[in-house]
Amino acid sequence: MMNNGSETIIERFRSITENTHEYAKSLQGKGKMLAGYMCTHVPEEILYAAGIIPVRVLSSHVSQAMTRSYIHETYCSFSHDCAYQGLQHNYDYLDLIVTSSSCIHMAEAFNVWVRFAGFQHKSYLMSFPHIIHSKPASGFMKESFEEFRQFIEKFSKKTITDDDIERAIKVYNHTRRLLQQLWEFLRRDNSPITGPEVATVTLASQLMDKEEYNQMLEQLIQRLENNPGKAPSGVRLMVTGGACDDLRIFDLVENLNYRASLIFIDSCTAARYFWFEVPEDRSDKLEAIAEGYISRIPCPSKDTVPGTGEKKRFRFIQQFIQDFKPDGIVFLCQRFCSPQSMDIVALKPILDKLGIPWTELELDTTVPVTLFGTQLEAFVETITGVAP
Amino acid sequence: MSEHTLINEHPDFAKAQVIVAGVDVGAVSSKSVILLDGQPCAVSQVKTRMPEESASRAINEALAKTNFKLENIHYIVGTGCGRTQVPFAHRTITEIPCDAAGAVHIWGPSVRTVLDIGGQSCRVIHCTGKGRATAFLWNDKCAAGIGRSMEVFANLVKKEVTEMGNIALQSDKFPKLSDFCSVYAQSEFFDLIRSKASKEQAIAAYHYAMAKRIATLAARSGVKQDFVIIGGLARNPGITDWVEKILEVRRLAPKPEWDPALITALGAALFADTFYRRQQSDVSKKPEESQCA
Amino acid sequence: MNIGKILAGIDAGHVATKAVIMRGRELLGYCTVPTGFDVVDAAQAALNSALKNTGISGNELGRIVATGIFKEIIKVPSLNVTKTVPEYVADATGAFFLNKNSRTVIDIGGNIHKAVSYDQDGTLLDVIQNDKCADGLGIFYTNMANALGLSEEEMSELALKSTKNLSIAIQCSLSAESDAIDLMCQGADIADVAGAVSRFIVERVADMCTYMPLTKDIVVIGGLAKSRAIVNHLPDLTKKEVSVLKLPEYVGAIGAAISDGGEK
Amino acid sequence: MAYDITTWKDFKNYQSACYRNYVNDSEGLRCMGSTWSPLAPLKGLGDDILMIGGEPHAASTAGTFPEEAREDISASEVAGIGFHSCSYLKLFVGEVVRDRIGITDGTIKQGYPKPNLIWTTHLCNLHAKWYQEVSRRLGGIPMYAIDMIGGGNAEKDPKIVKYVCDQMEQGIQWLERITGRDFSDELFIKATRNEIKVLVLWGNICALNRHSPAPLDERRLIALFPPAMVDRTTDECVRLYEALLKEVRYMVETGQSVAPNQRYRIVYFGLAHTYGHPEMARILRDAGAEIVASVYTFGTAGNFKGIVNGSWTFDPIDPAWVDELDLSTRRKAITELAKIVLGWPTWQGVRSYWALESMAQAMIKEYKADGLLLAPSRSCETDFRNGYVGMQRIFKSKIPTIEYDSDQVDVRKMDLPGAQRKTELFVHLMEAHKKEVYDK
Repeated sequence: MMNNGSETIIERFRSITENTHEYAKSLQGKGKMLAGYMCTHVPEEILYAAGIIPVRVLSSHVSQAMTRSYIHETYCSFSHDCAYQGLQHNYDYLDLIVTSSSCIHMAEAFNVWVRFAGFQHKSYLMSFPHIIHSKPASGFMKESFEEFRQFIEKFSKKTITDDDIERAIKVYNHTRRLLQQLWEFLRRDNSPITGPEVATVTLASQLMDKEEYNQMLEQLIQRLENNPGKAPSGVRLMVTGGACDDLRIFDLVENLNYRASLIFIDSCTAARYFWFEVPEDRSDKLEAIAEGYISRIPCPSKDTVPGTGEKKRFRFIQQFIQDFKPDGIVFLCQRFCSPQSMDIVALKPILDKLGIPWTELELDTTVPVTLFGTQLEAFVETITGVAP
Repeated sequence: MSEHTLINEHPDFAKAQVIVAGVDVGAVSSKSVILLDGQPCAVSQVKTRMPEESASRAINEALAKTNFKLENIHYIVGTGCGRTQVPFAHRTITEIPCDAAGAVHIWGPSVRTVLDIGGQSCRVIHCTGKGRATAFLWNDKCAAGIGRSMEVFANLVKKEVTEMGNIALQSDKFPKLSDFCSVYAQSEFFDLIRSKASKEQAIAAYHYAMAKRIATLAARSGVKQDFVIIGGLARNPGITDWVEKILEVRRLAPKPEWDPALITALGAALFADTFYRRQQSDVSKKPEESQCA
Repeated sequence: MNIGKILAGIDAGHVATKAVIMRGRELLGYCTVPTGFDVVDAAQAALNSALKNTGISGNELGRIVATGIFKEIIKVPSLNVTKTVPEYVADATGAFFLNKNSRTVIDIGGNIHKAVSYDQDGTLLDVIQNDKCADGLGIFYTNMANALGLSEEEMSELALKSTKNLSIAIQCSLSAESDAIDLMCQGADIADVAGAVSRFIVERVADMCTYMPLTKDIVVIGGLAKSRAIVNHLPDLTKKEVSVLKLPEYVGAIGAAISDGGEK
Repeated sequence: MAYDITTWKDFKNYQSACYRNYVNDSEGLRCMGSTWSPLAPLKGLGDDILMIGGEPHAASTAGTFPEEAREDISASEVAGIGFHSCSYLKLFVGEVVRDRIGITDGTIKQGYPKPNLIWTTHLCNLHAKWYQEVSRRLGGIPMYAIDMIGGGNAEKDPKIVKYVCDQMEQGIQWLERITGRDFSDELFIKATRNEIKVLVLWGNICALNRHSPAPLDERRLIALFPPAMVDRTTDECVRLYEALLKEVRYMVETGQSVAPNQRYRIVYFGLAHTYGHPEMARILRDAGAEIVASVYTFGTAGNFKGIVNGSWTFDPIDPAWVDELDLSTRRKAITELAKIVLGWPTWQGVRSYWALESMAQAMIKEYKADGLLLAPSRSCETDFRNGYVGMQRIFKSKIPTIEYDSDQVDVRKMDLPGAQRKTELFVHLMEAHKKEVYDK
């Protein structure tokens, strides 16, 4: 097999996503403070500027009923799973848990940590607008970030200068640019790296110290550029939907009976996490951060342009379709995530107009390998049009 | 079941050019159909236990009705949720294309929508006149297992599934149960007993609820005519009648000689037939043709 | 209480109807029949066969007390049910009667499950019942046994042999069923599937129990208490010792029978 | 002897008239959107504003036509709306899909009256998306959603108040643009004062339920708060509630109640699940148990003092305060309106469990409750679902507490058998609790 070490780097990333706690604790060993965050709307730059490493709280994929008496049945498995980890004290090593008022399901997971898992005195809930595309929203964000900054200064007992923030912004932007470079490979018909691998590397970015991460990712990209590339992508599938940190599902897409490739994932655990930049060298750093976070692919629960009611996210999706040329779209929707399913309703006619077939997978804690496998294979079969 | 009526009594497999079989390992029952030069020659249907063992039981039961053996079959296609567990299959195809192929083969090129109500899953398939599936809708998690839940329900009321289906037709005035989830419907059914509803009403109510859930799925994906219903539950008049009423669409009349539960297996057999012939012509042309769809 | 008096208790449950005949504290006869649709017939049948083994004739019966979800329906002249008690009262009374040290009873029935706690006099303290998504655990258990082609007993024994901790979705018995089927289709070992099925049930029951302090001693009753797999798993999650009462499915009926005549 | 509210017919008529006008009026500006929005800005556009709200309309439709509601919900599911989405939304969208509308006077009109604009709010994950969908289906109705950020003590947080004010200010400019009308500050300010007045009055009416016997029960509260939900900006609406306050005061003075038999006083946390609640209420009434305080009927159209030094109180606000409010300029009016709207208890609970708990504690204490009834609404995205599971855990040891599954308007998700079992148990527990208390 011809790989010039790219496989080994990817393996390293994968092992970090599989051993998140060990990795995080190793950072602590190096004297770093750790802040867990439950929603990607938390401005990590501010934490990073204070020398705190933000690590995303991800699910453990353990099927359990314990949280049913803490969070309502009809909450997404992701929030149940994250709450479970709090109750199991898997994250007790965190110095701080932060979330922004966003998805109510995740907010409830946060509440469980605070109310029942002993995080009362090391938690911060940042109020974040639920409609982001308005002038007042950016002003509000700025104020809310300022409060956050002051809290972090008190918490970390160090002042956060504008230079600190600028440095953090640059580090994070670098990560974002590198990730975009990486994802660009998937536009090719014979990408040197597979979609699931890209998903793994992207997920790792939400768990790692960005400086270390950037170095590793740079190496990876270099090596990939000299890679000849793998087999033609076959049927190109794009995934759009909610948070999904279960890499088994993405692997599934490429282990079908047919040649199929995962070429894009629009979700807050993938593209939505990094597909933007924070303006650099602005005088007002917090305003810059606000501007950056507003320019993201919006989360369906925040996506209403005042005046028109337009969903900005759809523009991004159509752009990605143009750029990455999928043969089919897979809606990977967290069960019980209403905003996602509302978007799907409106998205289907758009895709039908573009003549792109779609199918739906309903996400839960467990991955029904046969069922998903069957639905995906059937999807590929309808796309390729097998018939006797 | 009328599964023997279609069988050519003296299959002369020695003369047959192409002997193929489709094996459909479903969640509740496993079926197989053997074709001799495209003609059905034996079928079988057995209860699914563990998939691999059930697949063997299914094909053996069908072979028992013939005068030939497994090794005489040229090509076997496995389908159904247990398709990966069919050790003797040359290839697998998912239920969706098989449903379409089978339905069109039996009801003809006018079929555009196939509703397959199985033991575990419920799916709607759109297809072309050539039997090619163009789109499908799989049941959401809350609508899973309707077929099996009917069996459970039959046990609760101590009735045969089909008998129950007929009872369900005897009442059209009944309280509505939750048509959202069969667990809910079940609990509410007990409440009907508690409120002393008649047996006919209660059974009709449960059937209506399940039919409504199925019909919602079908309507969601859009029903184009001609419309057919296949799968185990297609045998239950209590379900099919209500589905038709709710959708306000008549289905093509069921074929007495074909058990609707066998259509998917038939589709698989048709695929087997095609693949084998293609393979033969490929071999005569260039060898080593990949089996990729 | 009057030692000579012959008491009968009928527990008309969702799935099974249980009847017991008692003289004072002594259990003379008992019988279970599937409830089905004709609840009264079932109750009558259960009572008759319970009597049969005792040699007591119906008219020797003192009073008949009914409990269970259909308790009101079986209040018909032919059965002359003289009194009804709520299920949770019957459970508490029965469990306390059979084990004076018990303070909590967990009842895992065909369609619903509940936990009841009471004090040293058997006085009811707290009750918690399952929510709608967790309905039908017992029915599901039977259903899965059929699906795997096993008796409930066999499935339980197999589950104990399970070596892999396979997980199935926990939302409800429906999603659990689809996942169990999915595991089978992946070629999983039948013992591990059985293990996953019983663990699912224990997960749901244990979760419900976390709503109230489980005071010792904890006894388990109801049809599913007969499954060793379930009873063995339960302590793992409740972090408490539990014991199963003899004839667990009859405890409700016994509680009903003795809840007549003065004392609670 | 149960007391009959004399003014209740007027309330019904007011509500029906509002809907009738929206449905039938030939000219006039049709405005759709959550009635959980500040409504006065719409009134700045003129005196021909016809409004149709989301939740109250969906709720009353379900109440008036249970079968229609079922059909509407299933219609929107067929149209692709998620099976787990808000059932208010499904019913509302269902009417649009079926192109028919049913209103509280019992009439059903074919042809859904298209709104000229959508003026609404966003708070839960779904609220604005609901109207996005309606807008899409009706061919792109211009819509403006105000982010009601929410969170515990919102109306006292200058950052949040400013945020909402700025949005309203922009919204008003948008309204002018979209309608081509001039915005009259005079009309707006008048409407604002009415809106605030009604909300304060309703708070006062609810607060009278602290007396024993409580003059009103949940059923009457549900019947009496629609006008405040549908259109609280008119002089007539103010008059209605002033009259009602007078009448309920009289009931208290003469010790009368619409449900005099109140052995147990219950605090209720849950939506008015139109289908299940009457069934439960019957069980409770037979046992002499009445809901005397409910966060939904109190907090959706009523304002109270809210958080006072750290903990919640349902003390009413003096109506006289409203008359003295300085609303001389647009910004001042907007600010007061923003504060009052942000102050709604039902919103404070969203995304802030501590406020929800604090509310429950206050209600239990101030309304001398014997039991706490929690009915999380299966398809609701707000605190009407999420907070309650944890609350049962917290309150169970303090006071008889049960929790049963319900749903806003989706019959199929209501756990009727379970709820009945649990309600019977609830009564049993409250009785046992009373005994305990007497023993001590």
